[in-house]
Amino acid sequence: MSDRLVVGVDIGNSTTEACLALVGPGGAVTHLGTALTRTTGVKGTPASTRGALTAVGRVLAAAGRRSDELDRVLLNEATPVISGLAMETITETVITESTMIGHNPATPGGEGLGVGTTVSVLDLAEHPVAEPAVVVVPPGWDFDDVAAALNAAAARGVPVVAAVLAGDDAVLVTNRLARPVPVVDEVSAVEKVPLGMRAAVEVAAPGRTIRTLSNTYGIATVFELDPDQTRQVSPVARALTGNRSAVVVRTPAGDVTDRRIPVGVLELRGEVRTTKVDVDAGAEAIMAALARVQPLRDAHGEPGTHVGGMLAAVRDTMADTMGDGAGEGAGEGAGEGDAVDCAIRDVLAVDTFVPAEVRGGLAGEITLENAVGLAAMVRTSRSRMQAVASQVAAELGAEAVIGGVEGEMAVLGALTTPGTRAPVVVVDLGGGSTDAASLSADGVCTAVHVAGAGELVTKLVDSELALDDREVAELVKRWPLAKVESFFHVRHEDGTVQFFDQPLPAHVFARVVVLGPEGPVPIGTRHGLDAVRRVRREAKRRVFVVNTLRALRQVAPDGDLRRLEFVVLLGGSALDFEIPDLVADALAEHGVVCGTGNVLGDQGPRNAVASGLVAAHAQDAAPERGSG
Amino acid sequence: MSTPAPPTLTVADYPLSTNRPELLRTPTGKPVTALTMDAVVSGELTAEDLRIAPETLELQAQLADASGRPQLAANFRRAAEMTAIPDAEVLSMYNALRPRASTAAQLTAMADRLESTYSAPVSAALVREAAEVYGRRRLLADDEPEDAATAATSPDAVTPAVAADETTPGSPS
Amino acid sequence: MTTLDAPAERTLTLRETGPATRGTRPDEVVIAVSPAFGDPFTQTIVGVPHAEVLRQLMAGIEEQGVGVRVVRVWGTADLAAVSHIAARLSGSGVSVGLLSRGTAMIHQKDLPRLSNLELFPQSPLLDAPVFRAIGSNAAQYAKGQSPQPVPTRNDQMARPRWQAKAALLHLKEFECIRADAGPVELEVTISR
Amino acid sequence: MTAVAPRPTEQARRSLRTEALEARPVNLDGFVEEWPEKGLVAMESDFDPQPSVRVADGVITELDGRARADFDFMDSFIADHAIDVATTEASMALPSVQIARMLIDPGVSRAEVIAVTRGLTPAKVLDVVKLMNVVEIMQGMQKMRARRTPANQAHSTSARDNPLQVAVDAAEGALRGFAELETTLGVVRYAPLVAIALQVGGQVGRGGVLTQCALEEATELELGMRGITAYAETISIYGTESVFVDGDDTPWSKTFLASAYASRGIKMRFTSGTGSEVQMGNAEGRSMLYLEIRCILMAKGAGVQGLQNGSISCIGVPGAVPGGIRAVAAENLVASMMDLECASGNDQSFSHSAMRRTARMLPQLLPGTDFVCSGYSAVPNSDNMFAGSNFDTDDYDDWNTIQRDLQVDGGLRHVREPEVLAVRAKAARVLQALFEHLELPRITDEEVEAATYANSSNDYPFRDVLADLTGAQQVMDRGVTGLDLVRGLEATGFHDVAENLLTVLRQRVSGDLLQTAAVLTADFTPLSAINDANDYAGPGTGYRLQGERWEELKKLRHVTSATDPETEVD
Repeated sequence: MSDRLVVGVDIGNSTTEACLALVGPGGAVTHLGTALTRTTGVKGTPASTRGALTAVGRVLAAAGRRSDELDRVLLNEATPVISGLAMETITETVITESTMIGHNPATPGGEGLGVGTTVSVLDLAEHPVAEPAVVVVPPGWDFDDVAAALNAAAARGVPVVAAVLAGDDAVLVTNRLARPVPVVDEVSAVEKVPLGMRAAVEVAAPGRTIRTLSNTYGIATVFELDPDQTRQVSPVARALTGNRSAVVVRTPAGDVTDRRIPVGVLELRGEVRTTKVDVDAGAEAIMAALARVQPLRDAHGEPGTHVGGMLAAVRDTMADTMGDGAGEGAGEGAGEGDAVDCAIRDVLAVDTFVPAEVRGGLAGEITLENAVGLAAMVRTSRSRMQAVASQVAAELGAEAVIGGVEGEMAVLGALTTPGTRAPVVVVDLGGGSTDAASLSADGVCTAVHVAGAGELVTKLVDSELALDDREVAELVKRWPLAKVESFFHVRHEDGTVQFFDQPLPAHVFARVVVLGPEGPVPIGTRHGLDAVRRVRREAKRRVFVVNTLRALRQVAPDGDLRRLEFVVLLGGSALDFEIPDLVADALAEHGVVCGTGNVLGDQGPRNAVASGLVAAHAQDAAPERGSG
Repeated sequence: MSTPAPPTLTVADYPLSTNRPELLRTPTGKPVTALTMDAVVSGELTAEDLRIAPETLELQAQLADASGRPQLAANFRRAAEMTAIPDAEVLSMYNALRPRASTAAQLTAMADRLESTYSAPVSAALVREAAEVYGRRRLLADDEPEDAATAATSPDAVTPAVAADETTPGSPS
Repeated sequence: MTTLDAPAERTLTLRETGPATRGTRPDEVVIAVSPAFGDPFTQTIVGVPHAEVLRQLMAGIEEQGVGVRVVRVWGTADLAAVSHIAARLSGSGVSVGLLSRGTAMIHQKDLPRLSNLELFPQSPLLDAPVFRAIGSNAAQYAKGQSPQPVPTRNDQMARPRWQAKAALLHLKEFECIRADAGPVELEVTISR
Repeated sequence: MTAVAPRPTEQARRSLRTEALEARPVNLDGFVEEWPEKGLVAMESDFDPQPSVRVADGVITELDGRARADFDFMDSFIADHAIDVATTEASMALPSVQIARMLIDPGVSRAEVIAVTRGLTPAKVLDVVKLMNVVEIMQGMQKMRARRTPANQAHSTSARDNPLQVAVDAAEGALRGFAELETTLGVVRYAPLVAIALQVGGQVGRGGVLTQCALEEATELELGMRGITAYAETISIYGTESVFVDGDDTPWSKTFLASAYASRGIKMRFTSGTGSEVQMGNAEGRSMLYLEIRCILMAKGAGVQGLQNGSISCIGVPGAVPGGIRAVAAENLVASMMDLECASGNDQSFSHSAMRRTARMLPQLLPGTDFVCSGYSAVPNSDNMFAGSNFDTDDYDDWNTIQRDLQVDGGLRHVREPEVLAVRAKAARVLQALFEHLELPRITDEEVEAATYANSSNDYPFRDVLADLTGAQQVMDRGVTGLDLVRGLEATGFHDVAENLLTVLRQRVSGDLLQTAAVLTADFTPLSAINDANDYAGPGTGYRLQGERWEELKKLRHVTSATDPETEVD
């Protein structure tokens, strides 16, 4: 009996991998090569057959083999997984009666504090001499004319104490004043500034922040407020903290509020109980509620909300995917006659923030509003792998068998990593979901899938940095940052400097860039390198660290992480330059050995399931032949 | 390739694909009739089979001559020589012929290579002629632009040296 | 009242004060104008007065708290060359080059001459606010900041309207070149 | 010192008529006075050289008043490659007026004219066409056009580089009659997907349509070599040495490139046009047409089969000077006189005035050229990534009506909406299946539906640009070829489209499309200046719009039925 040529095929959520090997009569395995391609359609559905065939074709071609030499194709029991993402903004800042301007223009003019009555520059000539004036200038005024008008008024004896401008002219105007005063500019909705009201304008020196208007008692002093009134202005002071310039106008009912937006209820149905949680309660509350109902059977969101829409869409997509084959799958046995099982089996909520324009703001002020990001996952028990297997067999003319559960196969494959042994847990850090599988010392395998992975990280990076560009967000996620300090050198995010012989492209000059595979790509953000890095790492931590811990708790004996010994990280995101370190750091606290897998000693975190299928087949084969 | 020289063609033989298909072969030696859908699907055909053979370019050169187009015929004969040159080298040779991209010695070496490695005497003559003219017109790599302040020499010039208020002149259309 | 929409008619006076020298202040931007700027030409291709062009460029730089010097390049009317000469004279290495018809460019001394930081090739679409923004961005580059590039506009119908006039203005500007004269420092006075 | 004082503005009272005239679109166009010393003049300049030629020992030693030692590289190339040394002295001895008359005399055959023009110098050619008014130029074009049957070329692009839009508009364009389709990109990295879309969409609309993607030379050549595109034309040449060098090329580098294309079996033409040199500021004091004639002779000398000219992207320059559009018509004629295929412009936004836009193209439409437009926008001009054409999709019905009014063939036809919708839907479905087969980013059913009924790129759902760009890169990395497209089309059940594409690819092996002015007919017969030579010999001869084709062109969107005047002809 000669060696038999077998190929293991793992149809995953995003990639399909193949592992070609010769299995000897005694179960000895000789690996001939591996291949990788993109999964076609949803995994486990007939559409995914083509990707499987492509992967097999590639690995055969690379090894110089023909398909008619194949003895057997080993497929994993791939169950369709569909995931979705949604985000809800849950807070909103509202300014009423144009009480304040706190947008932080890049170049305010003058320095100090000016308190007076607001007056339009158009009416300045008639302004009473005794009354300190805060001059309000509408758009379209030339800086020379503004300065002339202010100087004329001052010459007439009007104490001009400050100005508020529509255009970007503060420095220009201040430079032309006989006696400079604080000037705040770029107030795009300057026409909304109430006239004839008492107002204070404060500008700090470059590199400093305002001291009076960011202090509740400072505002109280300026406007001679009583204690009740003082209590009311405290949100104004808080909103202005950290600014270099600000304007506060005293109006009868002026206020700044930070209110919560009701965005509906999330209903979590567990095995034994059902609970409802307000989405605007935040991620912590949602995850706590989820923990109470575990294991989750399904989840619903309120119709008309992003979360509700997303959950429904995920469910519908799965129903469509499985429904496609309703006719053709009638004779397949598994799941026949059942309603298609399309329940939401996990959700991950993450607190995030979204830069948003302040309602009632006069200068397009932006604040970071709180938001909740939600990832959800549907997994169906109904597999259509038999259809895939039949098609594969027909195309290749070799027997195709569905061999074993993904999780078990992943573990078997992971165990080909040098330095590992059972009991072991593998964590597959993917694009849509994070999966864990454990093999205990006595050979029992358990597997879990939790929602949220690489795609959620990209979404968090995109929205928190207000990039509005998934391509750039994806680059930020995948590659380290640098600051282009001159045409001939960059400073990497770790502080090291790299020099270049050829000048860098002009469009990256002075910018924070991602050092992608095709050279530096500028990030369209006003944030500095450190801020971008913090957002990126936090997004990865909140998704992958949280999810790894969540998944491990479900597979660990009694949920105790300390009883795990080896954790092997697999999947595309395990190739990331920092995610494995973030996860390993978090696990180190629990005394767990954690590292990125190296399947077959040379595949890195790839190809575990496909290699596992081959290994399982060889194990099965050996005793059979021995006894028979 | 020692097939007997085909008869000299006349304009009546055009188009060869319908009138003289028996004369047409792929660079891999397959007759043009072998380029069927079945052959494509079975994987028998490669991209190499869909290239033009130097012999075919010579046939087309004969047709160009017969229709009174000697320059077109000369182009086809240079092309026949160039079928043997790999894609990347064709492009690098083209780049070497750009103004001030090569020294006289480099152009001479390129002509020698065309002649000796690729048996391409007609193309080599074109390169030698270029070297001679470039030398006279100060367009070799060692030459400075005559007016350093105004001449643009870079291929990736972002601004045409001059009035580019609209699109770059001669931009594709 | 005077607004940006209807710029006041101002008089521009450019007085040569000697050969242009390399600046030492790291916080300056050098604006270089082409040979025909101000004389014989007085306005851009679409009639923005040169006084206003220069005033807005300088204002954009001043608003950022950055210094400005103005020079005239006599030896060429090629925008990239004009801009690059100015960049090498600039203490910060950043310059704005300006042709009489309005075409403008932000340049930096370490860049190859034919490259640039920002290019504004469509002179018919450049108005006072754009010149202000160009000055502002140049000053921000000089400070080592990363301004958002000034949005470039596009108009398919600019070709039939302006292509020939641009060519004509270009030819006229070339007539004003003094090949043997070096760049000179200018004292700028803009008055009403 | 310079002082600029404000100019006084006067506010004289204007008549209401002047106001009405001022409001006409034509007054948004720009017009300038001539300046011959600087080359800002169309074709009548005292600063152009006088014709002359001298031959010694089989070599041209003097050309247009310049001795061989003083030749610039254009002179050298033209003297050594373009002009027939054996006949030049005889040809040059003929009076220009005699040659001009030969051009319009139906008794003189095209071949007889070519026998003379092959020996002419640039200045002599200019001297000849200067004698011709625009009607005579059209008469000349009618006879000198290389291919007997006129044709047209389209631009199919997308403001969002949406491959689906490019595919369906290519399909509709091919159905409406365009023989060649050209695309280009906003984001260059999209090129592989868009080029595939153009090729596949074109073959759905009408088998045998030829496609190209305008890019920088290396990528354009690579797509051609892989069989994803079928021809190339964005190979620019210029009429003065200094501008040629500014463009980083020489006649020799371009000649080498021309042979490189032919060596891969790919059809190719050069591009040039009046106005480019003066626009670049280096006309060396020559008229626009004189410099363009040098380009045309250079192209002929290079042995390239054809030329795209008619000012092209510099049309605003000749369009602004007196007689400029006559010069543009003349440059097309000269290309044809030199026995080159002529793709005759009309491909860039030219005027705000609909009347001027139409008048500008009549000298090409009426006599017919090899491609009346070298880029009629088969997408709305807002989607035209070549910066807008002289005609776009909004003008389809006008164009068809003008063809019917004047009984001329401008290469297009009216197509009933059900047929248009059918090919659009099919092109969309084919591209959807092919993308899926090639593991490229998904095209949804919703997109297919939108594409079927869309007008502009705004009518399509947004695509995932990131995924598309990754897919585009994969096409290059995996080395996808035209053959892979054929396989994919066959595997996904679109056998007819697969056959069409394979037939186009097979043409490359025969080289038939390399001959002058070659196109492929709907039954895949190569039609070129060899087997469809222009045989015009006066009234009743040459290409005539008659028979089946004329019946086809009589159809319009709304024609009242004579049998039942209450209905319209279908």
